[in-house]
Amino acid sequence: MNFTLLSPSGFWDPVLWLIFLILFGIIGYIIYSRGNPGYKPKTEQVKPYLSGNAEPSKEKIMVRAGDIYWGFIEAMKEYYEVLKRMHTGDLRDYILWYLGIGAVILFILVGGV
Amino acid sequence: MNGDIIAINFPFIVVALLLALGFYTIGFKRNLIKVVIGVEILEGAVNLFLIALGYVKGGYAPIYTLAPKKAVGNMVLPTPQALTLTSIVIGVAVSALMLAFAVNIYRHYGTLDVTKIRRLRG
Amino acid sequence: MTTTIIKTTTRILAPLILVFGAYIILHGHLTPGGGFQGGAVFASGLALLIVACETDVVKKRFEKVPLSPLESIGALGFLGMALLGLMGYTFFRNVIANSGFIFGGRTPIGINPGFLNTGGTLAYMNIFVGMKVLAGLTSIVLIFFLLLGGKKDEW
Amino acid sequence: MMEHLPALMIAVPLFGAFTTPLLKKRYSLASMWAIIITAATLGLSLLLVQEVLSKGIIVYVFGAKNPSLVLPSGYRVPVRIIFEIDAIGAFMALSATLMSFIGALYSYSHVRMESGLEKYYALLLLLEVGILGMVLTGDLFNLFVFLEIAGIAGSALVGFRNYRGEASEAGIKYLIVSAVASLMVLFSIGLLYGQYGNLNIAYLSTQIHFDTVDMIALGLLFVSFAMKCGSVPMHYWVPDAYTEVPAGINPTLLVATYASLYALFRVSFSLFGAITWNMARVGWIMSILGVLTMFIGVTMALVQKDVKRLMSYHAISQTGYMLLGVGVGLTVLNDPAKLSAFGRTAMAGGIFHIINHIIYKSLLLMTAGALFYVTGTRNLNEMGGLARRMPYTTIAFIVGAAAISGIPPFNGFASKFLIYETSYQLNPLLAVIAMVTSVLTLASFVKVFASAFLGPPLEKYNEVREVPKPMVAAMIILAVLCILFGLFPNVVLKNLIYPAVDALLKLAQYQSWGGLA
Repeated sequence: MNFTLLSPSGFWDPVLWLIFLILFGIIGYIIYSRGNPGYKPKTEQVKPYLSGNAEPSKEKIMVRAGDIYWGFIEAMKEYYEVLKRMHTGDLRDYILWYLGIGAVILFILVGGV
Repeated sequence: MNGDIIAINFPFIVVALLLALGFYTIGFKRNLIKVVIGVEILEGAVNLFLIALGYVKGGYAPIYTLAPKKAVGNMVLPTPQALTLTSIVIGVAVSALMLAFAVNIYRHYGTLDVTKIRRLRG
Repeated sequence: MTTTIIKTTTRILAPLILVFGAYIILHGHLTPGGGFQGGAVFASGLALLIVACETDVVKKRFEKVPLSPLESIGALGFLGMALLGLMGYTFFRNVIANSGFIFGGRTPIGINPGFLNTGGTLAYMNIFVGMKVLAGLTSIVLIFFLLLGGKKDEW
Repeated sequence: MMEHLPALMIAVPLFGAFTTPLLKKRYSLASMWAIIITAATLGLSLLLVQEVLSKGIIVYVFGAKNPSLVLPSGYRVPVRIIFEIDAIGAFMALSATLMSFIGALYSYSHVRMESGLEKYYALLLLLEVGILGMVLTGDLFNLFVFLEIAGIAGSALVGFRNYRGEASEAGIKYLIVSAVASLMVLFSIGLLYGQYGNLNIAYLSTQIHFDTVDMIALGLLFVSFAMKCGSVPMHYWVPDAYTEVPAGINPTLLVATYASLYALFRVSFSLFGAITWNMARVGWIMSILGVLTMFIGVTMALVQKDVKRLMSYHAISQTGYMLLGVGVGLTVLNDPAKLSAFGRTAMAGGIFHIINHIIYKSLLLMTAGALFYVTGTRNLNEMGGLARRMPYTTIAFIVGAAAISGIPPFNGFASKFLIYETSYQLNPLLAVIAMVTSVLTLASFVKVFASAFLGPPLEKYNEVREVPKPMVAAMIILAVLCILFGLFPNVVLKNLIYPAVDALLKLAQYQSWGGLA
């Protein structure tokens, strides 16, 4: 059985990929095994050190989903303003968009742009 | 002659008017029940269109019992009528389901205003 | 809504409508109409009865009526009639026609008033579809009635 | 019995759909029954695929004396209900039955606590019937009927949780959208019937020619099916419907969406094949819609806080890849050199992406359903640290997220790889947008992973355990399929996808059935 997927300018071979996976896995393990073995779970060592302050509750310090990619969304603000105006959630707009796009497609097909 | 063309195309003119009316009702009315009525008008338009297509001048209904002699070889193919019936049957199910949803929406939102029924957006 | 006018009209009209519905279902293979139309007429008769009665009476009467199983049985019967065609022919093949079974009579050639004992599987399918439609539409009407009819009329 | 396979494909799930309501009050029995029926249909569809691949197009005529008797004596045109199954129809049927089975298996535990379960399973099976009918039929009007069946069953399922107002809202939105779209489909069917007096797709495609009425019919069919498959800017119903539907229905609803996509392909390649052969415009419309769809879908997904809504926007964005892939093929349809150079591969990418996307998106939506099952919320802001509590769900999520982002060796990679390379050859801009979309997809799934699974374990989820076994089993099956399809894409492409592509491309083969040609 030939598993190689040939495309116009490249290929994908699972066997080759598996060989590389194993190779890099071994390399990774070698690097890992040469690390410092001083880690001891369930001791003071693993607790966060906040200069002697009490640790705030987990719910407070958690990174929330809304905070991730804050910068990206801030940078694309104008684009998202437009999108937000498109997504009104109004049932009638769904049908009106359908009519509009239908008109455009019909114009292209019949009018022959 | 000109009158004839209008007479022949009259059902299709009505279909076009009904389609426009249906889309207007769906697109610009605020009450959810009116939107449902708009869908029903659209359905009526499409059914009328199919029925008008099935009309053949001088043709006979394809019912064999009590058909006159001259109907032989002159019966219309009942496909458009069958399509219309099927579409009506489907329309009943659709309208029943739409109204059921409307009732349930009214219970939870306390309104049938389409501009207020949009908790799902963005 | 339960005024005297509606009650009296219903008393006279409802039996007629029900009989007419049954007639349309049974003669589906001969005259215009059939399972769906007849079932709808039958269900409209039942709807008239529902509307003319008090909510409690309707609730009590329809408690024991197996509408949902009836619907399933109608659909299953339709499917079963269609599956009969698999005996040597194809799905939906009319195997009962001209076989001498009930509704399997031979259609006479020429102009005739139509005979009930013809049609083959069509007649059975009409009956099953009629059963399904009348059960389905009645339960729709019933549910809307019980859902909305509990309150007083607003006008 | 083999010649009756197409009829059985419809009859078995219908039988299941009508028997389940009889099992009232015995919910686990109804669930088991639905699982058995869907499994049986899956087996039948496997047989069907094998038959189609080995023997070519299957024609099944309802009510005839024998299954392949298309023209009764005295007729010149086919008038009966005819099922015509070629490789792409069989391929879609296989995806539909597979996903219904997975959905039924998953639902066994997921909706256990809800009431009215016998109706739930009946509707699930009806939805399956609708999809199967759409993809197997060779008749335009049947297409409309099954489209409506799928639409009604689907929207009833979207509104299944009737104690939530949002579910009813999503339900009526989906229902009105699909009712309007299918009415317009019926209208254009009427136009075609008025023109040619027939409804058979293969027969119509031999007759069709270029005139205004045909073009109006093509436009209406195109835009209606484009709306039903959720292409931007007519995609608004998709996130609503996918979010509110119980997670066990999501796989089947996805396939229902792609059945519309299939209908779109069928209309452009088979019904209007003779015209689109000379008309690259249709292909360009499809490609541009595809690019818009993938970009706007993914950027909207990035800002969502509701986990299922986020994934629904990804479903929209992934639909864009399919439209792009097949649209590229459609654009170069009249140019044999380009078609063999990259058009056919592009279409293979697009169609391969359908099944890949169905698999991994179902997997992801199911993990979202599992999160909802244990936490009772879909808001990502309130989740966190669930990875240690739900190891299997986490693994399934990682597999799905990697697959949707196109990371090898998962299945999304193979099809995206084909689409990038081929769309690059048509127009580099298309490929660039597709790649940016892929990057943004990965970014938004990193967001979900980080906020739901990683982070410190929260106190309020201390009691959370792994979801029940049937749900885990359904997710694991899909995850394994993800990896298998990704490791050996060549096998799937050769045995399933390229025959489907050729079925779309070889119009003459589709037209020549039953001795008419």
